[in-house]
Amino acid sequence: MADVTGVLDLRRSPLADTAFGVTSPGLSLDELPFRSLVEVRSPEPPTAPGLVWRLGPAWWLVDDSPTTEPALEVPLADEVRAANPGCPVVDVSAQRTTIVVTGEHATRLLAHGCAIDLTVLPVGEAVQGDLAGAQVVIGRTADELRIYVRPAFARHLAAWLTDAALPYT
Amino acid sequence: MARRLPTGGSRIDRSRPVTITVDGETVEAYAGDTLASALLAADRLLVSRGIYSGRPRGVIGVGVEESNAYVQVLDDGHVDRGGDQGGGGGEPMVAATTLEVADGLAVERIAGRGWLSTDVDHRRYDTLTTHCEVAVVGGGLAGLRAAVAAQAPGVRVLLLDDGPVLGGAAADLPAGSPAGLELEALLGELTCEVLVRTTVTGSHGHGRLVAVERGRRLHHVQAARIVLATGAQERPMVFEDDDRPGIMLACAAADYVSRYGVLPGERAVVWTAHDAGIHAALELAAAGTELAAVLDVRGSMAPELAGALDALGVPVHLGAEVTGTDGSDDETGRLVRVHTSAGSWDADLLAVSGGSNPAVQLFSHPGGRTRWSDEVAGFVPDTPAPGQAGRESVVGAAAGETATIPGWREQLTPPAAWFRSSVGDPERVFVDPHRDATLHDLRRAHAAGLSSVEHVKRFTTVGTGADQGRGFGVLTVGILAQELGRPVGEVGTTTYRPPYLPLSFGLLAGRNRGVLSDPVRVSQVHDRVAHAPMENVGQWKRPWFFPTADETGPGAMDAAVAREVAAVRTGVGMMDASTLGKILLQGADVGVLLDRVYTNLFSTLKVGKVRYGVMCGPDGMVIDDGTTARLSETAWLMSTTTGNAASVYDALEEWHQTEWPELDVTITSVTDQWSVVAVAGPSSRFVISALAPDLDVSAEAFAFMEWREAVVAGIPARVMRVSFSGELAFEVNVPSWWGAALWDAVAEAGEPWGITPYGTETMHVLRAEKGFPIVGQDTDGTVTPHDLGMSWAVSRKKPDFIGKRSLARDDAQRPDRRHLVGLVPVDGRTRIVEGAQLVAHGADLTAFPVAMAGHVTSAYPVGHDGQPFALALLDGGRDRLGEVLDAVDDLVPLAVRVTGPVSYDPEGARRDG
Amino acid sequence: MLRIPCPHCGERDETEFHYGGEAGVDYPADPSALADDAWAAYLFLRANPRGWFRERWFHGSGCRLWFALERHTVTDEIRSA
Amino acid sequence: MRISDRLPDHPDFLWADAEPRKSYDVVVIGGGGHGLATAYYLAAHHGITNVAVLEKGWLAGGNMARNTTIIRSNYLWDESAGIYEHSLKLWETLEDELDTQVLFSQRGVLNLAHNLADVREGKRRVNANQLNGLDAQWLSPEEIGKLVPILDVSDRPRHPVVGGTFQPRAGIAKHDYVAWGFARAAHALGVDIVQNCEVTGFQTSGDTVMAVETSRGTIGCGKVALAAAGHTAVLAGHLGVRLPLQSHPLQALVSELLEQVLDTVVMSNAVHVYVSQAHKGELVMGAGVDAHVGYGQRGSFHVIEEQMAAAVELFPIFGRAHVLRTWAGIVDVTPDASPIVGTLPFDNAFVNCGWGTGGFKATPGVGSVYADTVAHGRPHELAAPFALDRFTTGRLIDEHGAAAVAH
Repeated sequence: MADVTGVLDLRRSPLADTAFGVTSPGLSLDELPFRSLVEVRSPEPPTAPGLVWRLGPAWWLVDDSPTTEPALEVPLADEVRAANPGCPVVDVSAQRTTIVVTGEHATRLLAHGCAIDLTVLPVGEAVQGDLAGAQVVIGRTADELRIYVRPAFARHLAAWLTDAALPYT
Repeated sequence: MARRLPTGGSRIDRSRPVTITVDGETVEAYAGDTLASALLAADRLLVSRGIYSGRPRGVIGVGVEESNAYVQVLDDGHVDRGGDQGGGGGEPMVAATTLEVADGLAVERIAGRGWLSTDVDHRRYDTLTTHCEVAVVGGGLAGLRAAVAAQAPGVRVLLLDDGPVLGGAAADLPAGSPAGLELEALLGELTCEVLVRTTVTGSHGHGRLVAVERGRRLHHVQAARIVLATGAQERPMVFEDDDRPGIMLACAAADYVSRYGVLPGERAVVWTAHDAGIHAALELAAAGTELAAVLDVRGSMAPELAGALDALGVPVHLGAEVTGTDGSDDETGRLVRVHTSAGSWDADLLAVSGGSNPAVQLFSHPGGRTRWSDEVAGFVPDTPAPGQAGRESVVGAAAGETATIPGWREQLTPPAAWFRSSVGDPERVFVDPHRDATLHDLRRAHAAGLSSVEHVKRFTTVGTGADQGRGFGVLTVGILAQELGRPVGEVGTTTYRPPYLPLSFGLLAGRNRGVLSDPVRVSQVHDRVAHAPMENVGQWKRPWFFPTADETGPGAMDAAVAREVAAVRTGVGMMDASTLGKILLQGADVGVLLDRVYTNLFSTLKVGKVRYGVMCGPDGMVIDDGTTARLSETAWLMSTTTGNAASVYDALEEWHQTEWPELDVTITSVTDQWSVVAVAGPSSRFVISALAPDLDVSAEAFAFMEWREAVVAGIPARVMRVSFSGELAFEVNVPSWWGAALWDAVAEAGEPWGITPYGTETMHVLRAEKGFPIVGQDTDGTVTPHDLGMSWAVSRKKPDFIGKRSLARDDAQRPDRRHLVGLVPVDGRTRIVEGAQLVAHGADLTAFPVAMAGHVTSAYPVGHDGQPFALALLDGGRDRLGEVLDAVDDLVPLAVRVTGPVSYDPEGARRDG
Repeated sequence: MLRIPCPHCGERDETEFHYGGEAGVDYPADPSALADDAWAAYLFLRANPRGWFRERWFHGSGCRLWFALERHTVTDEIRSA
Repeated sequence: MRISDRLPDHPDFLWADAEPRKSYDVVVIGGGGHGLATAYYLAAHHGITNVAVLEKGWLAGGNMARNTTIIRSNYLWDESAGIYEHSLKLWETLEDELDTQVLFSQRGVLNLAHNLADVREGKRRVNANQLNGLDAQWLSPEEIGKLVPILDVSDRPRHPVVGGTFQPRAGIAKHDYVAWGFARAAHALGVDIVQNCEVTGFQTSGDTVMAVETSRGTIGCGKVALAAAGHTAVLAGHLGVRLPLQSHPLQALVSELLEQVLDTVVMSNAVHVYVSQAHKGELVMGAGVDAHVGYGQRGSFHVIEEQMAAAVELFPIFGRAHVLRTWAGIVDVTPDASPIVGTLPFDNAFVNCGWGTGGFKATPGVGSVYADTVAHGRPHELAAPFALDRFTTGRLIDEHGAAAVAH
């Protein structure tokens, strides 16, 4: 393939051309574009790099750093396939984009549009549900909430979050 | 401030004067005042008029029990962060007793009916969900005790109170009193989350409470346990002319003194049915009101109370009753004289207290049952709703406890005195002043044969006003019981329904307004096509057509579509097909599942190939169609219509999980993973080969209904040779983040061939000429694959597929079912209208009913031959080709000839270019 | 507002779910062997009790799994099936 | 301060409760609008006055007291248009028929279209209605804007108004006046109205229903006619008959009294709003049907929230109106969203159910048709297409399009 990085540079993340982004002491919102994401069906937690979120019984989402080589499927998919023989794996890297929410108001912000009790969501665990009319995966890391949302809904969610964030910024 | 006392007023801040406007006139108040206290302080007693009678009305109560003082807010003077520009135009029917004043507050007095302003509502509303282990509703002593008791590590307790301060009735007592001391102690121990000015308006079962904070924020509270400490509301009494300004609830009158430093009357008669009224009388006297007389419906009075009144030299009349009142001659009609069974007195205040009603509404919402208690003389919680049992408890005055506050406000001793047995004119005894309903109306209802309180409510409209009977409701029940000669408990109350207090539509809409009211979905190509007029397809925005600079005005769409169609038929066009649903199926048994959900055979599909399929519901009616590509032995990629992507995805899961879990299949939605650009037209092959030099696009190497992996403009892609236009066509699928780049590349590579972007309308024309139906447009849930002429896609070999059995029913076999056919205007010119009904040619359109034989499902002004054409569902249509019918739109007939559904390239010669 | 206890995700608002009606209505082994009325019964006849009802729910916004529970159609009490 | 006009007084006498007698020629089960109308037409038009109407609670306290009183006949299929138009014609003369006011107000009903699919469906219905002799029109957004000035017909709303169907003769009535009017007239003709009388079972002998067992004793019956809406499935169960019915909560709400702003009934299928401003000035709005089976006469709050969001989008002026009271009825819905009217597999038992969200508007029409069916022991011609066997033959009358518009 001719110009690898050139091809990677051709990608547009769903929120790339929007004014999305909130930065304030108590709350910040940002898109984390181009993450390598794969869904794995496996009774046990799959062997995989990066974050591994449980989406449901025998259903996992792996979140790893962006790919560096353009391909129909991110390399992470084959990597996870090899490490978890017999487990169906699907590349969903472009099926969801990632919004990172940090700050003391992060959990409360989402409570304006999500009826799930996120205050008790432990670090390392995720929930699937609805946020502001969009189906999302919400995972909690040590210092942030990660929202995985479909690109088609990303701009709606970004606009909604920006509006809801007003009182906290 | 004529009636403002020099000192006192626990809720007002005399250092912060506030100016408000009432009917255009300025009124001075203090921060912390309610509109009602400000009006009383300004000696403005006339706050409304009877909705029908026009009789002058004044403030009756001090809180949500108010039934007269409803005003139209012109501007609530509220401005806060986050863009809330305040109320602006009128908010109808706001209770003056719960409306806190603010600079700029402007109100208008009304007569029981508000109005809607056309001003834009600039207020910001939002919703917040709070989860907790214990929700305590009501911040009086009982609620505070419950909250403090529940506080523990890991236990989230949420205390909600509708007032500006905690403490409830105790907050109105001297700090040194026993209750005052306990309140101080409890507030000291309180550590849980507290929401004031937040009224719980509904208890919706399963631990869900809905509350409103200052009219702006809707709280959803999800609680493992609910403690209802909602207190009680003072009950009025009724008599002739009981509705004059100056006639108030006794405890409310006293509260105006303690909370707002307002003296509601110079000279008062107090009529009570329980000790609270006497305590109130003493408070009023202490504040400077001259007590002309105290009447108690009971035959005896507690010595210490009698002593206290005697010490003040107040005449006390036991077993006495008010018989009527006189009002002033001026427009206020304010109280000037009180007539009683013990004599008459001049007075500007008649303070009555008929007992109190435990606030059981929230207990009742989810289905809790109440019972009448003679001891309390009110309806008290009895059986909680089965769903709430164990989850919910009621404490304090709301539970009918008669001594929540030690030694304070014991309830009346039975029997409750509802009203004088021999009143004067029943048409002047108002049992619901808000609705102008009288004792006369109650008696008419009874005489009409009605005995159910629900019937009487509807007959008289009692309790249907803005106060929903919070003030007079239970009183009405008592009076009705007396009329019917039945026990109060047997008559019972009407059903309490949410909301406890009115909720504005805007509040309930919350943030879901304008563009946020329903998510807008856009493809990852959207920015490249956003200049086109958009068609709303469900939540999606799809380009409808692409007008050029000179395609404007009414004819713009026709011109653009004609140009786009011509481009695809003779050259090449491109469209964003990303919104089509895409579902990845993996596993050894995918073929088996597809054989069951599609009407045709799929398990035989070879890797590298694509097949079109039709899906039916169990009833045999078409629910979706699309192509499925076999990516590998164990992976298949299904496409669905844009609108049905979610329902097909769900249906596949349902069949797999609930009927055939033994199948080795996993199902994943990948709709958003892929951006798809369709390149269609005889020249499409040149465009694709320019974009993908390594891909052999010859008809031999890359046949129709096959797919290939390729690098397109440097982008890794999956290219499919499928066609929804009948022309040679390629659909290029790339990971969606390359969607915009792919669009640019195709546009650039296609330039030499004049590649033309086209939208949904052109796509519809192209497919319609080929007789390809659109599910949901050419079908309506009553159409089988056979009706569509797709018997070729219905397997006879397969033992079963979903819908097969239904297709075997007599009705599905009728030869006269509605078939998909084509139509052309006989005159070759006139455009056919979608939705037109088909009738016999020349049918008399004035002799109704006119027999209808079908309807037009799709119609377009021009096809490849420059003539209008249409698709239609027609009774027995396949046997009527060539027949002339009238297509009737708005009773105007158009002669049309029935054709086959395929009007272009019936032999399918063009798909290979 | 119903709170539906998803066996895999815990209690969630009903808005995350799709309702599936009566539970335990199996797709007939051999539909072609059924008379019209028996087939119609499968298609259209569902229990509609005033009381306890074993019904299906699909956690569409969550784990995407179907499950059954028992709900009282008058009081909305829920007990897992 | 503007003073309002009162609604007309109810008659001085309505009806007197009856003690159930040993037996009746016809026992009508269900004292709602349909049951009362059926009893009235049996007595007034068929000379059958030895009739009891059994109501388990208070008269007309079910869906009759819980609906949004919208009356229209603009249904898609001939069969539906037939029975609903028959009903609309009866509404137009009902005040004379019953000699009482029912406040039938023919203010017109507007069904909004929000996308191209709605437009196709709407025009198809208008054309079908016109050819069936109904008054129906297709209106452009401009015409709609003139008809309902407070409706936002600009392209601002998330789902803009792109057109609509209009039936001028449609409108609303006052449900209490209607129910009590039928009750009063039926009572005057000798019909026994028995409240607080719950049917607990039946006594049958072969193919004949001999008696009805109730909370107030056993009552013999020459014929028995079910008219219990959402509770019909339970009653039919006592007769060993399974019906293709599911009972769902259907919520509605009312605002405070407001000065007149809306003199047309406006409905929107796509966004699940239908609203009218009732005679006293309150906004009466209906929501969508809750998805789950429910008999609790309580719906889910989120349905109300979604409905309000949609309403404020279409009618920005509604933003500051208040929801005063919400409630729910129990609607019995069939697979094709059309009613079931006709005979049960007994010599003398009849069924009328499955009206879903459309029951109120059909009250006089189904009353007369059902009474005729019961009186003659065979389906009235307008009822014939709505026989139970259509679910076996597959010859359904699919009104989901119309029913989705609801009410």
